[in-house]
Amino acid sequence: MGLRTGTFHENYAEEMATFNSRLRWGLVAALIVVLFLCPFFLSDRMLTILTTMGIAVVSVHGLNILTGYCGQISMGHSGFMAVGGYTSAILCAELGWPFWAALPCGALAAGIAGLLFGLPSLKIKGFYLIMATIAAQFIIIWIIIQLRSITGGTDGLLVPKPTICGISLTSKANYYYLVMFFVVLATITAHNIVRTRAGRAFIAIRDNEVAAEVMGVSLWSYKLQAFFIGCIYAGAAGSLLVHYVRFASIEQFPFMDSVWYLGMLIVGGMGSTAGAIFGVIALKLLDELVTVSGPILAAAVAPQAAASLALISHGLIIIIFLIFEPRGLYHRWEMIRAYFRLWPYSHEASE
Amino acid sequence: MLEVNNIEVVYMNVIRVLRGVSLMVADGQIVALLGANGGGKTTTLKAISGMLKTEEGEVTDGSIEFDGKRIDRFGPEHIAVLGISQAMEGRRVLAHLSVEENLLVGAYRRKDRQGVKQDLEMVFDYFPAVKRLRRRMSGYLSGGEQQMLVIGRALMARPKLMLLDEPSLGLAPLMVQEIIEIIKQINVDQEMAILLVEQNVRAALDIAHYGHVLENGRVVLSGPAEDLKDNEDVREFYMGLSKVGAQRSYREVKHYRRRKRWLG
Amino acid sequence: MTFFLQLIVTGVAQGMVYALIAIGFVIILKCSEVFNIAQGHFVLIGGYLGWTFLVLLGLPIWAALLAAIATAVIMGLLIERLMLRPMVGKPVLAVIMMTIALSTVLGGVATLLWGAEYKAYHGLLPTIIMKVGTISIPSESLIGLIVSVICVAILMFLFRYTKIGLAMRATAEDLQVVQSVGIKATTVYAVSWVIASVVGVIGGILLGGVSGANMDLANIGLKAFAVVLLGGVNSVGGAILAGIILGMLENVAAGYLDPILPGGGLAQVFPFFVMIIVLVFRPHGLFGLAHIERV
Amino acid sequence: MYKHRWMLAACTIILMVMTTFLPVSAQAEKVLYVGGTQSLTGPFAEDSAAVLAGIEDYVAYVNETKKLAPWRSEKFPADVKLEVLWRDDELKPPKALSIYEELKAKGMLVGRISGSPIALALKDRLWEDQMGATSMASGSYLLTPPQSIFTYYPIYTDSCAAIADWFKANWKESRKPRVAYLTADNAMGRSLEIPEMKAYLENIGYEFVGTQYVPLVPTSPPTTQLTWLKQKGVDLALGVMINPGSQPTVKEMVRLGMGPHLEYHMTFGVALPGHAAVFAEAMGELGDGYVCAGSFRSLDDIATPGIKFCSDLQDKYRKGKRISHIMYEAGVLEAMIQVEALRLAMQKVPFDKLTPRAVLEEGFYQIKNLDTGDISSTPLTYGKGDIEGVDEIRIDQVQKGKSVKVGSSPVRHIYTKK
Repeated sequence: MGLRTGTFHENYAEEMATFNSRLRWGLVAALIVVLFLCPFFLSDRMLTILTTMGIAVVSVHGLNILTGYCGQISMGHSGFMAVGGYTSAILCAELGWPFWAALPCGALAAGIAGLLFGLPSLKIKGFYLIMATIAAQFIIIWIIIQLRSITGGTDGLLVPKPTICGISLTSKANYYYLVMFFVVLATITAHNIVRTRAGRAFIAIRDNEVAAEVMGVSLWSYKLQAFFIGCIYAGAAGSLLVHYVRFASIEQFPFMDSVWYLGMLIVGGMGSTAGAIFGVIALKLLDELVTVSGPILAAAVAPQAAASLALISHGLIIIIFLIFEPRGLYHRWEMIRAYFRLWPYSHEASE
Repeated sequence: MLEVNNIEVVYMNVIRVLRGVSLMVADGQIVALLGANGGGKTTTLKAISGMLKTEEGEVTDGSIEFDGKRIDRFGPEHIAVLGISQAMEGRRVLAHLSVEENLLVGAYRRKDRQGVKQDLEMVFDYFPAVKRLRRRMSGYLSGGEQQMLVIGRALMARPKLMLLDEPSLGLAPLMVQEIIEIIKQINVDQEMAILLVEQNVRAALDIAHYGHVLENGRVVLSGPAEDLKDNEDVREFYMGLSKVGAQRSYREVKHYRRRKRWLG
Repeated sequence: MTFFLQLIVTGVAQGMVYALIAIGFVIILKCSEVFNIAQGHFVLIGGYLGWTFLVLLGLPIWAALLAAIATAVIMGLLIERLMLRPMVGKPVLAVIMMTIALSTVLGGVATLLWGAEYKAYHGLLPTIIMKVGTISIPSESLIGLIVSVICVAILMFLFRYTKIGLAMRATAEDLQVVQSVGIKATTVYAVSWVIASVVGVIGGILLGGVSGANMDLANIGLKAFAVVLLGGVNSVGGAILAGIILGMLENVAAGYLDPILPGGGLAQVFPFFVMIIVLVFRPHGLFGLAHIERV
Repeated sequence: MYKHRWMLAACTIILMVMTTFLPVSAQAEKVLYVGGTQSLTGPFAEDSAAVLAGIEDYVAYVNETKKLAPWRSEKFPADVKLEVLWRDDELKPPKALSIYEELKAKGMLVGRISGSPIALALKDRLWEDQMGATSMASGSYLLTPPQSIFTYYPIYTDSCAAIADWFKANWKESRKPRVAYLTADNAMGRSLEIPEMKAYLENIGYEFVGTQYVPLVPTSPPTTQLTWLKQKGVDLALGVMINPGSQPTVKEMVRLGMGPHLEYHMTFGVALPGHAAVFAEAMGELGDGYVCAGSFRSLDDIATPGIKFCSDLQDKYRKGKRISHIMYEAGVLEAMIQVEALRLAMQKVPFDKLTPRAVLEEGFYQIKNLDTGDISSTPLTYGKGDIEGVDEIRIDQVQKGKSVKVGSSPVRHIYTKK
C-alpha cells in the first residue's frame, strides 16, 4: 500500500469528501481510537497535559478561523475565552444550571462579545484591529472585576463539579474524554466551515478585502460572522478551562495567553486546521520542556537562567519560525509527505 | 554604456516575465522601449535599476553591464550610486515632503554641496512651474507638476543614464508635449543617456534615437527611431494609423496574422 | 477645585512620559511601517540599565546617561540587524509577531541579567521641587517633562535639518523611490531602531527613578499605544499632545469615577477605552495623516 | 542536505521531549521530596527565588546533620534522605496543574503554593488528594473553606486588623479615626475587601472612607490616589502591597507631605508582603512611619536564634552568593514545616506506607507549637481548620530608617469561615 500520488476523483461528491481515501479514513479512525485509549495507559500528568492541550486546540481553531482564514488578527482571544468561561461559571454557580446547558451559553456569550468588539473591524484593519482586540482583552477583564457581585471580582468564583447525565466529570479521565470530544467536534467543524460559502468568503476577505467586496462578498456580514464563529470556539474553550480548574479567576485569562495563541498559529501554520493542532502541540511541549529543564538549569547555571528560559525560548522559537519557516510546521509536514509520496524521485518536492 | 544581454526575469520563482531581452544604450542616446501593457517594459527597467529585488523578482539568466561592469546582482542603492537613476511609473513623489526636499532626496548620495545647489537651480530652470512651488508639500501638486518633479529628482542625482518610466501617463496632451520636449532638451544639454519607456509611441519616437518594441517579454522589433516610425506594424498597432484605402475585411485578416506573428 | 487641578497637573506630567515612549514607537512606524510592540520593553531595559550604571557601578548621572544611551544604540542596531532585517517585505502580522517575540526575548534577557528583581534608585536623579499654591507638581515628572521636551526638540531638529532626517522622512513615504536614489533603506531602519531604543531607555531611566525598575515597567508600552492611536500613528507632534491629553483624562477619570465604581482600577483600563473610541470614530487619530488605499 | 538537517533537528527535539516524560529511576535509598511549585517568572519572582534558596539550604542542613534546627533535640530519621523537587509554574494556573500532577507522580507528599492564582487553581485538587501544602500567599480564599494549605503568617485581613487595633490603641483625638484602603490592584491586594473586614473596622470605632487602587507595581507615582486620601481626611490607609508597589507610594506620600510626622498626619500600613526590613533598607529615613504587620525579622538581627540559623545556613551553603532577600527566611520556614510534617508522619506510619493523606493527618495536623526560633511571630500550630500557624501578629514600623517592633496583636480571625 503506497501513498496516493494523484487525483482520482470521479465525481463531485468525491471531490468534496472530507476524507478522500480509505487510508485517510483509517488514519482518522485510528487516531480517535488512540485518543480514546489514552487514559488506560497514560499517567495523570500526561492526561492533564493532554487536557490543557485539548482546550488550547479548541481555542486556537477559533483563532485560526478568525485570523488564519479571515485575516482579522485578534490579540484578545484570551479575553473572549474569559467571557465564555465566566458566563458558564456564573450560570452553574449562581443559577445552578447543569454543565451541559451552561457550556453552549458560555460559547454563545463569547460569540456575542466577539460581535461587539468585531464591529470596529469594519472600519479598521491590520495594526489598528490588533489594538482594538488588545483593548477588548483588557476591557473584558476590567468589566469582570467591576461585576463583583456576580463574578466575585478578583477573588474569583468557585464552580461546582461538572456532571453530565449523572456522570461526574471530576476524574481526570472523564474530563479528558469530554475535552477530546470537543476537540474532535471543533476540528471537524473548523475543517468544514472553511469549505462552505462563508469559509470561501473569509479567505477572499483575507487575501484582498477590496477585491472581495467588489466581487460581491459582503464584508460587513462575513467579518462579523468570522468574529462570531471564532469567539464561539474561544467561549467553549474558556468554559472547558473554567470547569476543569473548577474555579474562575481573571488570572486564568492573561493577555500573554492571547499572544501565545497567535504564536501557536504561526508555529503551526496559519490557515490550516492541522496547523492549529500542530502549533498547540509544539508550543505546549516546549512549555513542558522548559518546566522540566528549569531546575536542572538553575542548578547548573543560576536560578535566573531557569526563570528567563521560558521567556527566551518562546521568543526564540517564534523568531526562528518567522525567519526560516514562516509557513509553519504544517507546511513542513506537507513537504515531508510529498517527499515520501514521490520517493525515490523526490528531489523536486524537497524544497 | 548600458548593455543588456539576453536577460530572463522570473517573479516569485514562478512567473517568467522576460524571456531574453537584449538592448544597448550608447552615450548620449535616447532609447525608447515601446510595447503594450504587460510586455515587460517596466520589468526591464527594474531589472536594470535593481528594483526587482524589492518585489521578489530575479534575473535568472543573461547579464546587464554598465560601463563594463556587471550590475545584475547589485541592489538598487548600489546601482543608483554607479550613475543610473530611475523615475518610476506613476509619479511617485514623496507626498508629505516639500518640493525642494523631494529634489534634495534625489541628490542624497552626492557629496558636492555646491554642485547640488547649482543643479537645483538647473532643475528649476528646466521646470519653472515647479520653482514657484518649491516650499509647497508635493502631494498637493498637479499631475504634470508631479511628473516634472519626479524627473527633476532623477536629474538631481546627476546620473550617466536616466531611466524614465512612462512620463506621459495620465497627463493632458499639452503637458505630454511639454515634458517630452524637456526630456529631449535634457538629453541635449546634459549629454545624458536616457532609456525611455512610453506608451505614447509617437511622442517617444519623435525624440528617441533608437527604439525597441517589447511584446510578451521579448524584443520583437528594434531599429533606429526613424525606421520604426515608418514601420507599418508599429504605425498600425501603436499609432493607430493604417494604409488608407485598404479593403476592410482583408485588412482585418492581415492584421490578425501579423499580430500573431509578433506575439508568437 | 484643588483636587481637580492636582489631577490635571499630575496628568500632564505623566502624559509627557507616555508621550516620550510613544515617540519611539512612532519613529519606527513612520520609517519602516513596523509596529513595535516591544517599545515597552525598551523602557524596561532602560529602567534596569539606570540601576546598573547609577547604583551598581556608581557612575555620576551624566556618565550613567551616556553609558545607557551607548548600550541602547548597540541594542537597537543588534535588534534591527538580527530580527527585523530578515522580515523586510513580510506581511504585517509576521512583523508584529516578530516584535512580540522580541518583547519576550527582551523580558527574558532582563530576567537573566537582573533576576526579575525590584531595583530601586530613589533620589539619584536630579529633582526639581515645585509647588504652586496647594498643588504640588511631581518632581520626577517635571524632570520627565524637561527631558521629553529636550528629546523632542532634538528629534525635530534631526528630522528637519539633517540629511539622515531627510532620508528617514523620505523612507516613510516611499521605500522604492528612496532606494532608487541610492539611499540605503537598511541604514534608515537601523537609525530609526536606534532612536526608538534610545528614547525608550531614557524613558525607562526616568520611570525607574520614580518607581524603581521592575518587570512590570514594560506594561507602560501598552499605554503608549493608546497615546499613539489617539495622536495618529504617524505624527510625532500628535503623540506629544495625545500623551498629555490621555494623562489628564486618565487621572481625572480615575480620580472622580474610581470611588463610585465597585471595582475601581479605572486608570489602568482607561487608555483602552480611549483606544476603542478613537478606532471607531477617528481611526487615523487626532493628528494623523489619512492614508489613501490603492488596490 | 537541508531537509536532513530539518529531520535531525526534529528528532533531537522529540528525543529531548521524550526523556522528560520518562519516569525517574527507582532509587535504592529512601528519599522524600520537599519543595513544590515556584513562580520564578512574574511579580513574585524575586520572593520565590529567595524562598527556593532557603528550602535548598535547609534541606542540605537536615541531610548533613540529621538535625532539624540548632535549638531542637529531635532527630530526622538517619536512613531517609531529603531532596528538593521544584518546577517553575510562571504563575500560570494551567501550568501549575500539570506540574502538580507530575510532582505527585514522582512521589511528592507535600505541596507548595507560590502565589494566589496557583492557590486558587490547586486548592480543590490538594483537598481531593488530601495533600498538605505550605503557602507563600495568604489571602482569604485559602479559607473558603479552610483546606489543606497552611500559611506561616496570618492571612492579609488579620494582619490589617492588627494594624487597625494598634493604630486605634494609639489614637489620641476624640473624633473617630478615618480609615481607607490603599491597596494593590490585583487579587492579592483586593483580598482585603471582604465585608467582614469593613464591619470589624467600623465595630472597633473607625469611620470607613473608601478604596483606592495602585497598580501592583506603579509606573507613575500614585499622586491621584494619595490626593484623594488627603482630600477625604484619611488617618489610616491599609493595604496589601508588595515592596515594589509600596516604595514609590511612600516616596510620593512623603513628597506630598503625608505621613505620621509630616504636616498631613496619615499612617500607611500594609499586611505582610511589604516586609518592613527590606523596605527600611531600601528607603532609609524616607520611609519613616511606614507600618507593616506580620513581617519577618531583618536578616541582620543575629540575636534571634532563627535568624542566626538562617545566617549560618548561608555561610555554609551559599558562600559568596548570599541572599539578602527577606523571603529566604520564609524558605527556611517553609522547608521546616514540610520536613516536620514528614517527620511526624513517619513516626506513625512506616516509610513505604506514606501517602499524602497520612502526611496531612499525621503530619501537618499534628504540628503543635513548632519552635521556629522566632522567625515567625510565634511558634506554629496547625490543625483541622486551623491553617494560620501563628496566633500573634508582630507590628513593625520604620523609624529613622530602621524597622522597629512597635507592638503585637492577637490574630482576630476576621474572616468568617463558610
